[in-house]
Amino acid sequence: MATAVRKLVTIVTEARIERQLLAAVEAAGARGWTITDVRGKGSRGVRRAEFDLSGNLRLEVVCETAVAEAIAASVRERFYADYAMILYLQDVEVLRPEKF
Amino acid sequence: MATAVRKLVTIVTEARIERQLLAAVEAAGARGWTITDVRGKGSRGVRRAEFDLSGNLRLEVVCETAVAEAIAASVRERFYADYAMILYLQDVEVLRPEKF
Amino acid sequence: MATAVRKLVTIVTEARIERQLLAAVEAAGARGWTITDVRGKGSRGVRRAEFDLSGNLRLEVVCETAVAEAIAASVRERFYADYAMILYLQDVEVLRPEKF
Amino acid sequence: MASLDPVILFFALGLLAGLARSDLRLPAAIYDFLTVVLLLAIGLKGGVELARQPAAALLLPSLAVIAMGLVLPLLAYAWLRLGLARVDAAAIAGHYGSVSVGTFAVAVAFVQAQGLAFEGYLALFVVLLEVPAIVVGIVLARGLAAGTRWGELAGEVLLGKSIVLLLGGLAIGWIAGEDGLAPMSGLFVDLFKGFLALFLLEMGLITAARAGDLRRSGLFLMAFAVLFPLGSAVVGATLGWLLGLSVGGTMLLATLAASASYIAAPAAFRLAVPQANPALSLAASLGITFPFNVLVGLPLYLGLARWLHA
Amino acid sequence: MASLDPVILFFALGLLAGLARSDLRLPAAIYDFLTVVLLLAIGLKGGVELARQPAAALLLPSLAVIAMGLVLPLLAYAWLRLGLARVDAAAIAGHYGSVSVGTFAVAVAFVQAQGLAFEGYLALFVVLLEVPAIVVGIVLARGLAAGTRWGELAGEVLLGKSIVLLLGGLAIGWIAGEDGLAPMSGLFVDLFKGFLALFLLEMGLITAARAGDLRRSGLFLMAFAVLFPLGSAVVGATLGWLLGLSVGGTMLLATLAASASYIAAPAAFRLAVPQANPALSLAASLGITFPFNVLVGLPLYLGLARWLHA
Amino acid sequence: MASLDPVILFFALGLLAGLARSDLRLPAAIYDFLTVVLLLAIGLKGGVELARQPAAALLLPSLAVIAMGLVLPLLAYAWLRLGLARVDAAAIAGHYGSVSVGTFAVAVAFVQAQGLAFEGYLALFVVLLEVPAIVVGIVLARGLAAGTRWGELAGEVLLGKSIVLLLGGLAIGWIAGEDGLAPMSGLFVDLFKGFLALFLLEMGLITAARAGDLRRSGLFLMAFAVLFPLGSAVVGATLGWLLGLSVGGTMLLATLAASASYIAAPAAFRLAVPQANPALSLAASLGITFPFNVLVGLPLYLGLARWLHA
Ligand SMILES: Nc1ncnc2c1ncn2[C@@H]1O[C@H](COP(=O)(O)O)[C@@H](O)[C@H]1O
Ligand SMILES: Nc1ncnc2c1ncn2[C@@H]1O[C@H](COP(=O)(O)O)[C@@H](O)[C@H]1O
Ligand SMILES: Nc1ncnc2c1ncn2[C@@H]1O[C@H](COP(=O)(O)O)[C@@H](O)[C@H]1O
Ligand code: NA
Ligand code: NA
Ligand code: NA
Repeated sequence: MATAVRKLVTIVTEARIERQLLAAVEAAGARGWTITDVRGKGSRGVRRAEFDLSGNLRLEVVCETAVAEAIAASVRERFYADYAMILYLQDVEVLRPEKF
Repeated sequence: MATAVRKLVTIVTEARIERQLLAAVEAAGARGWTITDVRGKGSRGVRRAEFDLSGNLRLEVVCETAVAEAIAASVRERFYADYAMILYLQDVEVLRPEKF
Repeated sequence: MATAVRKLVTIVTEARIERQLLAAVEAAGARGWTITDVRGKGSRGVRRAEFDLSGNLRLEVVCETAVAEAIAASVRERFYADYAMILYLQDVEVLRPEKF
Repeated sequence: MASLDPVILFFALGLLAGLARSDLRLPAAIYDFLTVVLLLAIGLKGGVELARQPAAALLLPSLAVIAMGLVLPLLAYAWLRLGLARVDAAAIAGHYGSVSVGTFAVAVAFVQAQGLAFEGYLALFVVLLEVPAIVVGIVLARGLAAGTRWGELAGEVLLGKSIVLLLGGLAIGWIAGEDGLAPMSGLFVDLFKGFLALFLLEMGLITAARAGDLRRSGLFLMAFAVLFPLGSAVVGATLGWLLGLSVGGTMLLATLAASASYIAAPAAFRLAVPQANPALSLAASLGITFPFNVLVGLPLYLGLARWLHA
Repeated sequence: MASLDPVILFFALGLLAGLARSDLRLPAAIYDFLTVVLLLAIGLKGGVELARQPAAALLLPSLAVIAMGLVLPLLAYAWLRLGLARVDAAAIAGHYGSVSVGTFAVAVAFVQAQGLAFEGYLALFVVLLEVPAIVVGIVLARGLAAGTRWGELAGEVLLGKSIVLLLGGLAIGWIAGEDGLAPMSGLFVDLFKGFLALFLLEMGLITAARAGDLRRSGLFLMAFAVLFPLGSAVVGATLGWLLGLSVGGTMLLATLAASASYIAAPAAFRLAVPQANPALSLAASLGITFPFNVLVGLPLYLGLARWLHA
Repeated sequence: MASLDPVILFFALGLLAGLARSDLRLPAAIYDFLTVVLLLAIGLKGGVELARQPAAALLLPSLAVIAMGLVLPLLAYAWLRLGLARVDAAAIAGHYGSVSVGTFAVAVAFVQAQGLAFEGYLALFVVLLEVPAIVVGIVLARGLAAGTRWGELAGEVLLGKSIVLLLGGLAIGWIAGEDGLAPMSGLFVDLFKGFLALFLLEMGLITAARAGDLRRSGLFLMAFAVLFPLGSAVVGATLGWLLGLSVGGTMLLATLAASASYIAAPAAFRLAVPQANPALSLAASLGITFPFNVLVGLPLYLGLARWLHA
């Protein structure tokens, strides 16, 4: 099985900024993304989806390292200061590297 | 803490083929799986769960490398051409290797 | 991009024990967590969220290795014997190591 | 020409809100809930009427309706092959031969608002029309060659949500009768129109969300999605008239013929003919034909039924 | 013997659809919604009646009912120990001593459909019966030894959804009275039967999904799940008759005794006695006893109540 | 003084259950469903009334109401700056100048339970009051300097769920009229009060879940969250009286003035003024002002309206 290595960028943040976040991520070069509705707790307190957009989302992007760094940089600049957010990176093996 | 290394296979694809996908994955030797309802965007456009099964699912399987390769091969053959789908692999450390 | 390495602990278990699990995880030193509602199958059979709390949850914690080991130990002792549960660990790169 | 039912305004609201990119959404769970109640309500009502009918009298009409369900997709396929590849033409033909229960529900409300009666067993025709065209479409796409897992497919299609709820509702209505169902009328009768309004609101939002697919679908398919239903409506209305249906019943059969499936057919073709592009068939049936029927078609089809009965 | 209520047909539909592996589902959110409304409706109705009662008159019946809730699980335990390990016998005994509000709701609809009145404070008995058997089951499993966190457990059980909504409904009904609740009757009265129908549809689907567990549970448990409720019903009916309840009230108390918990008890035992196999108790209470009571038991228990009052 | 509406008891139940850490929850999908129905119901009713009104007669009152929506946040800001940083003061001021549709719904039920009529176009005022204060708050926080993407923001605020559904309901009610909506009254009229009860149950649970934030918000903000609404109510009632509204209408305008937004404003400020701490404004508007208005304020505001008209 011939695989290639790509980066998986995971961001957990406020559900409310979905549109803005997706715009930033696509601008940074992501060609696809996956979103999950989640809830959580961090330095900005507990965020459960009791009503409307009071919960969190998890955004995942598989991409090349350069794009991952662009996403991290863009997100850090626009959102880190003011929004509940964590971001982490992992290596993943993919089968169709041309997709990412 | 004695840990062993296993593969984590992640597949994001159309919610509609859940049954078929699970059958393929179990046939390939998976002894367990976890499914999350998600939404996303890729080469086949945006897939949100606006109604019925128009959304995506994320399937995760922790297993031995051989099983992971069998899953990848089976899924590639049956679904890659016609369905919206990504698949990637990671190493994970597990505590009870006999479970997977 | 200066990154640091942390552990990502992932636990998939019965939705019913959310409170007890979070208490254990926070007691072990976790400063944040993220929960997703999921369904799955393993040695204790199929667990779908047909009603009430019959489904599973996935708990994710990013933390230092020592905390990860404390979580794994505490969870193993309190829950492994009696509850449907898997736990695995991965390395992740984070940008703000002081958060975790 | 009869004026539009106010319930349509909810569709317009959803469409406008969606096109303006409002953050208005109905959760998927609520969409499912509305669908379940509407399908059961239609089935229950049909079942009560059915019990009043001598079953034998339904045999001929049923066969005729099934025949229509086999012929319409063939006509659609012949048309679509002029501009599309085989699998796509076949899949879309299957959608248009089959029916949309949502459209039927709006038509029922429309007919009732006009004060017209209709034959309750029309609900049975919905079930009878849902499947045959899908089978025709699959055969057109794959031939009768081996390889189609008809067993698995039959399960997926015949046991799909809409057929189970319609048939189940018919059976329960038939067994329980009007009196037996009376204590449940608070849900299945009094809320019908309100739930239909919310359903249409959501349909408007969904249609708007798919406006992009639509542009990509091309003029050929757009024309088909408007013109073919008009033709089917004539076929359906004529059949209804020949079968001796009332004006209301004729209009409803015309609507069924004109409507295109966007639930059962997409599910079936995604499994049986995965090579077909699902965006094309959904753009046509959901993005064009559903709104066209609901906003423009219904009064036309009623006019047609009235003209045939004049 | 009284015929079955049509609402049962929805349970049968769900069961059949599930066994045939249909893709019909009610979203979990809708199941929760239906449950909340049904529990509140039962509580509100009970509260209105309760206010008409001199509170003192309820003391003796309440104590008697609690006593039944303590005795039934002991009997069940004695029986179950013949074939099961201690923890499993204790957990299942706890389920069968406690009650199922879903079964109670169907029984209420059934009694009303027969045109029978019943004492409104039966809703209070539901609450009184829910907890004691769970405590007995936990003690049977773990002994009175240290280590049980009774405080934490009390929180989980007493503050479980069903008790909070029933008690809350009782209190609100008691304070607001019939007139105060009249503007809300569109939801809590007119929709009761329709929501019950949807709830039973889902229960049928859930029961079907657990058919596998059932086979694994073995003949011993299957027999218990059918025969023990019949015995409990006799106990409940006799107690109701001794307490001077009406025919309807006697029948409902018999049903409560015969019903087995599948919400409060599973939650409690999963935390307090995690070694017990939850698949066993759910297979019995949800997979056998619930359908048995609803499909077969209700007319029997009514016959029993009538016979006692004859 | 008028007694409390029983619907409030559901809020109390939710609050108690939440504070006791019960596991009672309404799924988010159900909360959304209730909200959609309540917003549409309010809009539809308003639209029907609006159609009976000469449009010109509404111009002056509308302008006056908008003026109030511009002035109230300025007053709030002046007060809040005594104890808070600029961005937080501005954001909270925006919340308190804007309105809470949930509070309005309870007030409508309250007024109707008193047998009082009110001007249907109050629903229009809800829309008119929702936006201006948010704009004022943003300008107070950021100045008129460049950098605010007003276009994007206008989209987010004007196309927010509550405005779209209220305005859409108004339009549909206006077009369809009472007769056109009659078949949907099963949902939008008969269920209104029951859905409001469930909505309040959930609001009680949400309020309880935020009790923690509340403690952290400090005495200064707590006092503001109780006292400012009392002042606003006087402003609103006086304006209503000057505009010649009925007692019911005056009371409703007082309530609107007194209410604080917890849906539209949080969404807008999170995007436009992300530096502001959202926990502060929500703790005040949702944790204090909403329960205060609903439990204590409504009878006061009615008394005020009666006194002005005496
Ligand atoms: N250590 C952590 N592990 C996992 N998830 C976290 C962690 N810290 C924060 N989160 C998630 O990220 C969200 C925002 O974090 P914060 O900005 O720290 O409030 C939280 O609501 C959690 O869902
Ligand atoms: N680069 C990516 N990163 C994360 N998820 C992706 C990516 N590409 C595709 N996906 C997910 O996989 C689904 C199918 O992808 P596709 O076949 O490319 O349309 C999408 O709907 C997304 O949920
Ligand atoms: N091999 C596996 N891969 C992914 N998820 C699993 C696996 N085994 C178990 N799970 C998840 O963990 C839950 C509990 O597992 P178990 O204790 O084996 O029943 C299951 O319901 C699944 O959601
Ligand atoms: Na058709
Ligand atoms: Na019992
Ligand atoms: Na205000």
